[in-house]
Amino acid sequence: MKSYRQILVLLLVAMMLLSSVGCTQFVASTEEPASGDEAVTNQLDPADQVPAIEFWIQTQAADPIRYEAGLMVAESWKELGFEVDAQTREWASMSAEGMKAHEHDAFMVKWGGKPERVDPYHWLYSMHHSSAADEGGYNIAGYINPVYDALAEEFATNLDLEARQSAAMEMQELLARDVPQPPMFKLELKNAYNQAKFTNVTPGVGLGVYSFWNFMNITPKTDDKILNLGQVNDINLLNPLATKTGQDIYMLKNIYDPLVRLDVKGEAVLWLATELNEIDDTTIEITIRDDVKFHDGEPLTVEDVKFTFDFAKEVNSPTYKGHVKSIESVEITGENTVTFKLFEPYAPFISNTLSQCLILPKHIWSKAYEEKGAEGVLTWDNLPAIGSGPFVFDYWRPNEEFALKTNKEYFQKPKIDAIIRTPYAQAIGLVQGLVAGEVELTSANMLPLDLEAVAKNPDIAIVELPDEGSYIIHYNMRTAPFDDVYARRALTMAIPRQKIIDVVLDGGGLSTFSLISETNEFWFNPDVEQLDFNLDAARKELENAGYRWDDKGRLYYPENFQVTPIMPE
Amino acid sequence: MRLAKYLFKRLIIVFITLFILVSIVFLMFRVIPGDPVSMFIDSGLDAESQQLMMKLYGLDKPIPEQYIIYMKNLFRGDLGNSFTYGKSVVEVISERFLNTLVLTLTSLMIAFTLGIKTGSFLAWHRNSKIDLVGTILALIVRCAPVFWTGMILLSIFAFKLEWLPLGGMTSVGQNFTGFWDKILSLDFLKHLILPAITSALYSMATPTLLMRTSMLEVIKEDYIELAYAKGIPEKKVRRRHAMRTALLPVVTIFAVQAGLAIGGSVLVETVFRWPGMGREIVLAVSSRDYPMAQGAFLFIGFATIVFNLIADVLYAYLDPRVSLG
Amino acid sequence: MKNIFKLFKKNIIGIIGLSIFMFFVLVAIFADQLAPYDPMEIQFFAEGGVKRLLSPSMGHLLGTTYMGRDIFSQMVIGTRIAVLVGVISAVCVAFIGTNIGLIAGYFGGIVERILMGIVDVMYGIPFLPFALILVSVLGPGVQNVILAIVLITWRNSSRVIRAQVLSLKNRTFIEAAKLSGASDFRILYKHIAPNVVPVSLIYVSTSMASAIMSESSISFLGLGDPMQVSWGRILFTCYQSQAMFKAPWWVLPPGIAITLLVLSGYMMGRAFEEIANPKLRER
Amino acid sequence: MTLLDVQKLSIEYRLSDGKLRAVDQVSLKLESGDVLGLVGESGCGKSTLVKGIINLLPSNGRIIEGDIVFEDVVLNKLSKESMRKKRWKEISLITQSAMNSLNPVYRVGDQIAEVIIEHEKVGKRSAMEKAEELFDLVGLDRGRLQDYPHQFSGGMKQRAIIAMSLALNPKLIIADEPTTALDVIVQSQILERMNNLLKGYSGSMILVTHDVSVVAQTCTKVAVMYGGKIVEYGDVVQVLKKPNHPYTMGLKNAFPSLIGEKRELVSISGTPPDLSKEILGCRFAERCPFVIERCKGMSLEKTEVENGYFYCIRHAEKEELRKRADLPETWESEV
Repeated sequence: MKSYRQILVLLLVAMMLLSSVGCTQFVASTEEPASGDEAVTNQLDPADQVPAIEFWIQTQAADPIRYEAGLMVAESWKELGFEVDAQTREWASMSAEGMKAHEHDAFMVKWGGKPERVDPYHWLYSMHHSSAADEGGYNIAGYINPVYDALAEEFATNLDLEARQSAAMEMQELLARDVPQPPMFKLELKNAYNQAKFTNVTPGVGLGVYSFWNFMNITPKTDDKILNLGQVNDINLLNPLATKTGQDIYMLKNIYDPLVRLDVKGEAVLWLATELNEIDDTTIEITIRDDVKFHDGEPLTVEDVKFTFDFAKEVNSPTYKGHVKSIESVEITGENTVTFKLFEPYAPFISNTLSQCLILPKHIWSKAYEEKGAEGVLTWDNLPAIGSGPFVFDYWRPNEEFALKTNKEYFQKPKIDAIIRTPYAQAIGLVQGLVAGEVELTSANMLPLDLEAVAKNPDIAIVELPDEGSYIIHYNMRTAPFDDVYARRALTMAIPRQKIIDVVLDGGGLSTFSLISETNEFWFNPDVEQLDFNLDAARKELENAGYRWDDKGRLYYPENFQVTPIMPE
Repeated sequence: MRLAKYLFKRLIIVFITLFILVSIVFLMFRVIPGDPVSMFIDSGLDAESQQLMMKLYGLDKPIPEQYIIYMKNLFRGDLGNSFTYGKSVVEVISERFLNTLVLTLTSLMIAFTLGIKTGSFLAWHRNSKIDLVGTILALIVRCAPVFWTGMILLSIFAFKLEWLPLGGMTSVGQNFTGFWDKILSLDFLKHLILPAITSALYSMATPTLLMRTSMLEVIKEDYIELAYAKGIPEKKVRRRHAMRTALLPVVTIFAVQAGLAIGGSVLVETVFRWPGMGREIVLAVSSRDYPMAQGAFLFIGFATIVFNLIADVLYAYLDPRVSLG
Repeated sequence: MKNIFKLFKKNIIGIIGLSIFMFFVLVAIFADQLAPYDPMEIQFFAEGGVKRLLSPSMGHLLGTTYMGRDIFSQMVIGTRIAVLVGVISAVCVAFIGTNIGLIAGYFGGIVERILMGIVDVMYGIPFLPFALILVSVLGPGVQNVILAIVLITWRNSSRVIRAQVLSLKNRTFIEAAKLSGASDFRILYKHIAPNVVPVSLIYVSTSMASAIMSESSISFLGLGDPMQVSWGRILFTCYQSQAMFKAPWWVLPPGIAITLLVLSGYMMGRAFEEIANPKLRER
Repeated sequence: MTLLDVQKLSIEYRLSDGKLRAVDQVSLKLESGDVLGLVGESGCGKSTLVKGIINLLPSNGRIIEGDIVFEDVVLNKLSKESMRKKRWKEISLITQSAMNSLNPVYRVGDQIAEVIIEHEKVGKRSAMEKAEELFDLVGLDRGRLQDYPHQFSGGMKQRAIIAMSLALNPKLIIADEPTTALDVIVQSQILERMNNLLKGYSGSMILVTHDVSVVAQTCTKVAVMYGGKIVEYGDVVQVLKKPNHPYTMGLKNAFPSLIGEKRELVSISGTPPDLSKEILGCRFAERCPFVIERCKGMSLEKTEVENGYFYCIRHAEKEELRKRADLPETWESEV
C-alpha cells in the first residue's frame, strides 16, 4: 500500500517539477511586460504606452519563408520599442479574419504577380481606393486618402494611356510615403526544364514556364513530343465558372480560348478576336475568327461569345463576376461581330475582362443548365472539359496524372503533342523527378538546395525570372498604432529586408518599395521614397513625431497625442 | 440466427456512434476560424464573388439549417460536393480510401505474417538470448516514429541506393486500364514496397509481442501436454494446437489494428506522397473543404468501427467458447 | 499490493526504462544550462554568412540546420516539450480513465451504460484526424496538443479498469466494507482504487509513451506549437527544408530521442504489467 | 511378464537458484495386468515420476540416472521420434486436469479422432466410428462428439479423456490424479466407471493419487512415495492392512477407510521436505512420530518383504509402531 504511494508521489513530484519548468518558460515571455508597474521610476503614464501589435505569421507548414521572415520582422519591431505578439495562423483563418474581415493588426501575405495584374488596376485601384475598404474589399489596410482616390478614379476610367500612366506614378509616390501596406521583397524565381529534350522555352510574365506561351512555343528536340510537366499540387476543378486557383485557371487557358490573350510581357494581343473597335468610352465592337471549332466539332460563333458573358452573369459565376460586372450588355451585331456595352468607362476592360473570360460552348452549357440549374452548373466538375483551345482534355486521374493532347485542327499549332501534368505533392519529389528525368519542365520555384540537387543532372537548365508579385505586410489603419503614419513609417524602416533576403532566401530575392514590379517598365515608378531598413532612421522618425521611450526601451505615445493618418502635404 | 440478431444490435450502436461522430465533426468545422472562400481572396475573388461562393456552398444559411440539410443528405448517402474538386465527396473519397486500404492492408498482412511467425518462434525459444534480443528489437521498432523510419528508409533505399522510387503511387506516363491492372503492375508494387514496409515495421511489434505472450500462455496449458502425450509430432503440436489457439487474440487485434492504421495512415502517406485518405484529410482541413473533411472523417470512423465489429465477430467465430450477445 | 516498489526494483526492464526516463527528465530540467545556444537563434559566421547545414563539430555538437540553428540546443530544449507532454497527458489520461472506469464499474446500471457508451463512441474516433481538426479549431499550441491526446486516449484505460472493478466488486472485503456502512466514495477510493493502481500505472507509462509519439506526429504534420522547439518539429523542419538526404545529423538525433523516450514508457509499462499480472512474472 | 521396469531412476529440475531432485533413485516393477497405485502428498514426485516414464518432463527437468525399461526397450534412450510413436499407442496418459486437457477450439470428437488418425493411419470416418464406440464405452452420448469442450461438464470431460486413453488399446495407462479436480459425487462415479472399464481391459495401469482410499478400491499394487523416494511398495491389501513404513501408516489414517470401521481422520502435521537441499537419512524423519537419532544422518536400509519392500530402520519394531500409529494422539503430540 505504501509503495504505490511512493511511486505516485515520485510521479507527481516529477510532474510538478516539469510543469514548473515548462510554465516558467511559457510565462517568461509574458512576464516582462506584466511587471511594467515598476515603471514609476520615469514619469511616463502607462496609459500612453503604445498598444501591443498582434502580428500574424503564416504557419511553417504552409510557407516557411513567410514564417521565418515574420519572426525576423517581429524581432526587429521589438527592438524599436514596440510590443509584438507574434502568432502563427493558418492561411484559412488569417485570410478570413484579415484579408476579408480586416480585423487584423498586421499580417504578411504574398501577392502573386499574375499577367492580368500587369495593368496595375489591382495594385493601385482595388487595393487602395477607399471604396474597397469595407469588409471583403481589397483595401485591406483601410487606406483612405481623398487625393489618392481622385487619382485612382482618373486611372481607372480614363482610356488615355498617358494620363493613366502619370496618375499611376503619382499614386505610387503617395503609397511609398504613407505606407499603408508596404511591399517588402520579392523572389527571384527559378524554373527548371530539361534542355536535352526541349528548347525554345518561353516563360511568361507572372507565370514563368506555366504560361500559355511556353506550352505553345516549347519545342521538342527529340522524337518524344510529350511534355512531362511536374508540379507540386494537382489541379482541382476544371469548371471555368467556378474554379479558384491559378493552377486550374492557367491550365484551363490551354483548353479554352479568350477573345484576347496577354502576351509574355502582359500586353493584350488579339486571339479569338480579330478586330477591336472602341466606338466610344463605353462601347466596344469585336470581330471574331470564323475558323475555330470546339473540341467536339461544333463551330465557335458569336452566339457562344454572347452566351458566355450573359450566362456568367445569370448563374452568378464567382470566377467571372469581378470581370463581367462592368458589362451592361452584349449584342450580336453581325455575322462575326459582337458589341459590348459598359455601364461606365473601364480602362482595363480589354486587358483584364476580355483576357480572363474564357469562351464557353453554348450547346454544352445551356444543356447543363437545363439539367442542373444555376447552382448545378457551378458545382459541376465539367468533365471532360470541352473548349476550343490548342489543347484537348485527354484524361485526369486525380493526384496521379492529368493529360492534354494537342488540338490538330487549331489555327496555331503547338510544337508538342501532349502535356502530362503530374502532381508530386512535395517539392522534394519533384526535384528528384527532375534529376531522374521523369519531369521535363516545372514552374515550381527552385530553392538553393533544389538547385544543388538538380545540378546532378547536366540536362536540367534553369530559367531565371523575376517574380511580379511581392511579399507585403498589411497594416491596419483602423487600429492603433497603425493609424499613425509616423508609426507606420518607423515600423516599415524596421523591416530587415536585406537580412531576410540573405538569411531566409539565401540571397534569392530583391527588396521592393512599390507594388508594381520594376520589370513592368511602363507603370513602374523608380523614384518613390525608399523606406529601407534603418533602425536609427526609424527611431528618428518616431522621435520627431514626439514618441517617447521609458528606461526599459518601451515605446510611448507623444504627450497630447493626435493621430496623423496620412502624411500632411 | 443469433449472429444476425447480434449484428443487428451492434449495427444500431454503430449507427448511433457514427451519428454522434458526424455531429461532433460538423460542429467542430463550423467553429474553425476561416472559411473555404476567403482563402482565395488573393487570387482574385472580390467581396461579391465571395458571397456568391458562400451561397453556392450553402454556407450562407444558419448553422442549424446547414446541419439539418447535411444530415438529410447523409441519410440518402449523399455527402455533398467537395468545395475543392467540385465532385461528389463519395466519389473522391472512395478512390483515396481504396489507395489507403491497399497500403494499410498490405502492410498489415506483412506485419502479421511476420509478427505471428516471429512471436511464436520467440515463445518457443523462451528465456533464450534470441527471445530477449527479439523482444527488445520488437519494442524498439514499435517505438520509432513511423515517419522517421520512413525518412530513413527513403534516404537509404531510394536516395542512396536508388533501388526504389522516392514516393508517389505510380510512375509518370503509366496507362492503366483499371484498378486491378494498376495494383498488380510491377510499377505499382515498386512504389508500394517502401511505404508498406515502413508501416509494417511499425505495426509488427503488436502481433509479435502478443503472439509471444499468447503462445507462452498456451504452451503451459494442459492440452499441449496432452497433445504431446498423445504422440502428436512436435510440429503439429505447435501448429495445430499451440499456434491455432494462441492466434485467437492476434487475429482479433488484426481488425483493431486495421482500424488504427487507417486513422494513422496520414503520416506514411505524407512521407511517401501516397495519394490516400490521410493526406486528403490534411488538405481538406487546411483548405476548409468541410464536406470533404467531414466525409473523410466519416469514412475513417466508419472503417474503425466496422473493423472493431469484425474483430468481435471474428473472435466469436474462432473461439467456440465465446458466444455473441 | 504492498511490494509494487520492491517488485519494480527487481524488474530489470523496468529499471532500464526508468533510468532512460529519468535521464530525459534531468535533461529537461537543466535544459537551459545544457543548451549552448538559443535553439531558435540563427548562427552566423564571423564574416557574416549563415552557418547553413554544418556537420557536427566541437562548436556545434550535432551540427546546424538549414537556417543555421544549433541542433544540439534544439534537441536539449525539445526534450522539455516531449517530457512535459508525456507526463502531463499520461497523468491526465490515467486519472480520467481510472476514475471513469471506477465509477462505471462500481455503480453499474445506467451510469455504467452511459459512460461505456461514451467510451464506445470514443473508440470510433480516429486519433490523428481528430487531433488535426482540434488543433485547427483551437490553434496550435502545446496545451491543445495535450488536450487532443487526453480527450482521445482516456478511453483505453477506462475499459480495463472497469473490468477490474467488476471483478473486485463482489469480493468479501468490499462486502464487509459495505456492511460496515462505509460510503460509496470511501469504498471506491479507499478499498477498490488501491487494487487497480498497478493497472493504472501500466496506463500511466504506456500513455506517456503514446502521448510523446502523438505529439511528435502532430508536430511532424506541422501542427505543433510554432513557437516551441520539439523533436517532432525538428524533423518536420528538416523534412520540409528538403535537407533530409543531405544531413543525417539533422534527421537521426530527434528520431533516436523519440524512440528512446517512448521505449522507456513501454518498458516501465511492461514492468508494471508483470507486477499487476503475476502469471507473467514467473517466466 | 514384466511390463515396466524402472531402475534407480533419478530426475532433477534446474531452477534459477539451484537444482531440485524430484525423483531420487526410484525402482519400480510392473507386471502385465497390474494396477499400481502411486500415492503420496503433493510435491512428493509422483507426477514427475510418471512424466519421466512417458518422457514428457518440462524443459528444465532431466533424467540424471537410471533407466526405464518398457517391454525390453529402454524408453529414456529412445529417439524422440520412436518415443513419440510409442506414446498413447502403448502408454496413454490421463492427466490431472481433464478440465483443461481438451483443446478449447476443437470439437471433442475431433480430438479423439486426431490420436487415432495419427497412430493408426486411418481415415477420419473410421476414426470417428471408433470414437463413437469409445463414447458408448464410457457412457457418453455419441452426439456429444460434435460438441466443444466448454459444453461438457467436468465429469464428462474426464470421461472423454478416459475414452481417449482407451482409444488405441494401450498396454499401459497412466492416470495422474484423474479425479482430483472433480467434486466428490462425480469422483466416485468416475472411479466406478474406471473400475468397470478395467475389468474389461487387459493392459496395466498406474494410478497416481494422494487418496489412499482410491488405491484400496482400485489397485492391485501400491507404491508410496515420499520426498522423491518410494518408501514402501507391495500388494495393495498387504500394504494397507499392515503398513510397514510410518508414513504409510500416517497416510492411512488421513483418509476414511473403505473397508474398515469408522474412525477419526488424522492428518500428518508438518510439510514435505525441501528437495532442493540434500537430505541425509530418512526423509520422513522430520515428521515421523517414531523418529530416533539413528534415522537422521544414516544411509537407508531396504527391507524386502513378500512381493514388496520398504525403507525404515525401525523395521524390527513394526508391529508396535503400527499399534501406536492407530492412536490419534501419536500424530498430534509430535509436531
